[in-house]
Amino acid sequence: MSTAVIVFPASNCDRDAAVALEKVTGKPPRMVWHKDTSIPDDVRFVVVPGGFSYGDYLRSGAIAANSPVIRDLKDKSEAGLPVLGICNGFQILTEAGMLPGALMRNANQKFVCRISRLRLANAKTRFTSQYDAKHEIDVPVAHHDGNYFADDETLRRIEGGGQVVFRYSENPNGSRNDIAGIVNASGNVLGMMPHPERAVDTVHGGTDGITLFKSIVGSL
Amino acid sequence: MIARVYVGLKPGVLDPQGRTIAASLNDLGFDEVQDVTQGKIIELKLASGERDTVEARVKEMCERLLANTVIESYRIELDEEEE
Amino acid sequence: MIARVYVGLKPGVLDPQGRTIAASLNDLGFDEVQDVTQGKIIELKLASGERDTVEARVKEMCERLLANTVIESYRIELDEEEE
Amino acid sequence: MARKKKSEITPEIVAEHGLSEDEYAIVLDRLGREPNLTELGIFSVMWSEHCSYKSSRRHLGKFLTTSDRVIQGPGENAGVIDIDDGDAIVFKMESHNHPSFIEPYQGAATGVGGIMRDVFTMGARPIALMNALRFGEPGHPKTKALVSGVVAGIGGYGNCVGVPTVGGETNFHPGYNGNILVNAMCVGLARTDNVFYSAAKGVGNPIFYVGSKTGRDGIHGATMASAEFDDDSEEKRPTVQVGDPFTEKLLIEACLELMATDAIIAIQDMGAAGLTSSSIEMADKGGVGIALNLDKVPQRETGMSAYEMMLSESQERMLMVIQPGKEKLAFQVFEKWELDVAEIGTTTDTGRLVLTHKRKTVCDIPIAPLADDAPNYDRPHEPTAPREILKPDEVDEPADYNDALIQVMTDPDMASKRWIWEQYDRHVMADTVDSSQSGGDAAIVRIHGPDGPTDKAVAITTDCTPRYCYADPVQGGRQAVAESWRNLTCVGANPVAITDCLNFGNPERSEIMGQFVGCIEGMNEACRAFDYPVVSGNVSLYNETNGVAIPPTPAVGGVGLIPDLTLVQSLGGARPGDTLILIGATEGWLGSSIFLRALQNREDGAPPPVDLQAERHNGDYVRKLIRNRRVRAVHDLSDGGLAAAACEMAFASGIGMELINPSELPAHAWYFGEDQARYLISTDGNSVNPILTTADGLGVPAMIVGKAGGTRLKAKGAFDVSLDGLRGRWEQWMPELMSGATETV
Ligand SMILES: Nc1ncnc2c1ncn2[C@@H]1O[C@H](COP(=O)(O)OP(=O)(O)O)[C@@H](O)[C@H]1O
Ligand SMILES: [Mg+2]
Repeated sequence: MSTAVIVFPASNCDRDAAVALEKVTGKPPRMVWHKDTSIPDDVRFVVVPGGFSYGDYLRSGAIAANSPVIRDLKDKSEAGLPVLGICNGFQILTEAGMLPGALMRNANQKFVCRISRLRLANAKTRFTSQYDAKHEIDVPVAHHDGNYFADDETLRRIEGGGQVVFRYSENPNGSRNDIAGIVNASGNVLGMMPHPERAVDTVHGGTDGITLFKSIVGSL
Repeated sequence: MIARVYVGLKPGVLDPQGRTIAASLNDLGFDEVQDVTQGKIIELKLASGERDTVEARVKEMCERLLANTVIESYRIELDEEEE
Repeated sequence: MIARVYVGLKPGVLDPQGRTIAASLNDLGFDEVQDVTQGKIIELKLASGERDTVEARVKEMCERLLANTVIESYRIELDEEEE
Repeated sequence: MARKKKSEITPEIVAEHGLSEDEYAIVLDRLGREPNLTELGIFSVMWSEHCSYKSSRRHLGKFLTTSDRVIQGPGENAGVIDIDDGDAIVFKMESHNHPSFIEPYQGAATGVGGIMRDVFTMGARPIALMNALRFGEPGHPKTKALVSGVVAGIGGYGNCVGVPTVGGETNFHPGYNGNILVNAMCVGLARTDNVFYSAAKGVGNPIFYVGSKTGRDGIHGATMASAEFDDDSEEKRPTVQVGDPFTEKLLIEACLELMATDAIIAIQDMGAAGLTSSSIEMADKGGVGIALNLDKVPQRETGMSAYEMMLSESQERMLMVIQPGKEKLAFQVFEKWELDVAEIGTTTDTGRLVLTHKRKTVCDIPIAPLADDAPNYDRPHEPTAPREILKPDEVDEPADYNDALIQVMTDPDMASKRWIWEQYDRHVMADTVDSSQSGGDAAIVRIHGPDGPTDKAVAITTDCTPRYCYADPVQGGRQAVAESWRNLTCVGANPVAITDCLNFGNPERSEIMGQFVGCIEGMNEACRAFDYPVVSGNVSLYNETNGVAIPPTPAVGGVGLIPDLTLVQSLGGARPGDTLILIGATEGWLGSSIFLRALQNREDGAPPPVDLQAERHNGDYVRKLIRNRRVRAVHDLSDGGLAAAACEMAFASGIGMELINPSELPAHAWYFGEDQARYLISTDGNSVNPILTTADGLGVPAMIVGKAGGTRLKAKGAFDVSLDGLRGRWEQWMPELMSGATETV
């Protein structure tokens, strides 16, 4: 069994994601180049990492969402392959239509990097099953376009379906309903703005992110 | 041939950028400013072709890349004259 | 009164954004795309006033805030009709 | 080459190129003929202050530049130090002052891009960025826009490339109203056996151009950085360079990928004066000639002349000499990363720079005079007159000490800079151990080797106190180096080496040159006292507007090594019941202090003297205490003295502090005096006696000055304020400034 991290031009959290995956699985993930047309068959879990794919030109994640590898990822995720999109990865997944809604410029127009406290809105997903539902977790955010938007109807649908997974205790970017992370309707694709891979080691000042990787890897 | 694509937020989508600009202009003493919205213009220089085909192609570009139709709407203008 | 301000990079200024969009459109098979530039359109809703005065005020807004005149140029269009 | 009419190069043209009559006479002499315009342009940028260091060269030569850890000192793109196990740290600081004043976002962004290229050119992956910023007074009409543009630009570039911006410093002073300072530092990680240099070697080797295409960006940028501003210069803006962090990221990955092979003989980034200075520096260092075919240069615009191509400062470009036979490999790697790449020339044995354009030779000049015979001036320098020493009793005590504390902690230089550093990605790369967010003295970044994270880390800080440098350049120079050394000490690091960015006014004025020479003298004394060499740096002169110079600002970027991550120290570990111990002697030095400025609007008085022996002694002792795990929190005393250090420790630890004044000094001198070589440490009861006794034996002054606990900041005979209340004021100052809600403090 393998895991994989997708690498776009100007991905910059690809190594961080790989380190976190190796920590949890004991095996370095496959690094899949954006021009590859398919994800290797033995891959059981894929991380679309943070960064500024294509410089975030046009819209964050828009150009990456059109790459060959994302087309393949979309097909495989529809067949059940678990996918985690972090930060720019979340933006890419919404742009690719793999998750509902869109990520707009932060309400105050500024990049924000801080430790954000998150509430678990759904601790029963494959990505959160090992968290204590009552606990809040500390995970860093670092983004310019993390302001989650979905129209009223979509919002009602994802709230009603338990698709909201993380909420900010203190909203850093203007996201509707304080949404920090969501899953798709089948629960195998998670997108989140905070960076769990930056909270997996005591030197990071906290390890609340590791449980997410443990949960999903444990479910494979 | 030049195609100009105007991309703006759909009505109902909050435009924090526009709001910030409006507030800044008011701060600077431009009290007459009541509301601001900001959009993008993407100007494409294209190999010439039949107007209808070109328009259809540009529409496809918008749907696939240039606009995020979850939050944005777009409008296309064609200009046969090379600038 | 509506004022539309078109802001774009001055000729000769590097436009990495436009270049990247063009390359991406080509990658998607839109080979007819030769060049792309991206600009902004800022639409201002203003208290009505004399056309000339309004224009002068909008010009001032551009110089002070809306355009970065070191690298950008702008063009103003006035539209008396409220939309 | 076609002989040009004698009239082509008029005295006006020579003057426009910033060359003096004497300098032009040397050009004529070395060429034995008149230059054409392209050649003149090349001489002019090479002999500009920015590229030739003509006013500063002889003084920089005095610096200590070696130690057993120095692999490469000044003279290359960046300095290199050995941090054991085959790892090397590569670092440098650079200014982008003038461009940032004209276009704050792009100016600052391209400054960050430029300094990163200096570092990865040497074969290092950039792992951390720092920024040292100086703005005009907060209420000046331009300040807010400059602050927001510069900060957004720094973040916009560094965040996108994915290198964490982990720390910095920010001052506000009317002396920078017309001339802000934007100094950026980059730290990179390489392997000692795979460091790359710029000397072009061999004859007939291919020269590759890689990166973005060349446009008409920033032509004359190098001469702009070497000329004073006047009110008109905002009108005569040359084309501003625009940064493309996306391309930079690709360039880093591509260069590092090719560097892992043996394809590169020499490499040099195209910084100021682009193709000109990169090709000439490579040729000069390698003792070879260079022939370039400019038709092959990737161009963004049509109709570019040879002059424009040679002087363009388009960003994100590199020049390299490739091992013959490896051309294909080089093309493959750069094309994989979708970068523009072209073979544009070869090395030659002529010792000349020969350029062809449209089948004509457009330049044929000897390289040696361009580099070696560049002017090297011994400009007259007048030492700064010493100031009177202000005794504590010559300074009025404040009527209300609570108010005094608030004034000091909300002074523009003291207030929290969260508004700035929250716009910087401080965690990307997942190796940041400590950064601005702790308010700590130095940032800490773990070394992440080829086999994963290690237990080693580097500590990084930037420091300079311009008001001391202005009052007394020698003491100010010492203090800048000493503070950086202290800050590294405070986090448990062994200070290793520094880089610097020397920002001064017009060197043709003897009092400015006196500041320059004085600061260097002081810095160098400190470097020698601490065995703390200078391995790289940058000089930025002519920082003045309408004849008013900035305060002398020799920014120091210090790097230290933390051999074991478990011994990392911070200022945030104080616990209720801890004893506070002050290390170092206190005379109550209020001259040139924050207290004097914040409360009495005065900037007079001699600054605190820096006793280098005491610094070394006290610092070595503090580091030993950290290594022996004797302390819970450590912070050095600098701006604002003991009171400020205690507040900052309290904010970081989340508990109150209660200070006492065991001295004979009046409260204002004891609590706010800025005597140097001092540290505040917080420790548990059991360690107090051993710490004091050992200090006594070593002759290190140490005394109990209070205890930690509670929710208030109290000082006997002075203030008593709530921790949260003061923290709120301290945190709010900058957001309020930037929202325009309040005026200056
Ligand atoms: N421009 C900046 N960028 C990032 N961090 C900054 C900046 N300015 C100040 N800081 C941070 O604020 C804290 C206090 O800075 P400073 O007062 O200069 O520290 P010190 O006096 O200990 O050298 C430090 O942690 C520093 O890194
Ligand atoms: Mg300090």
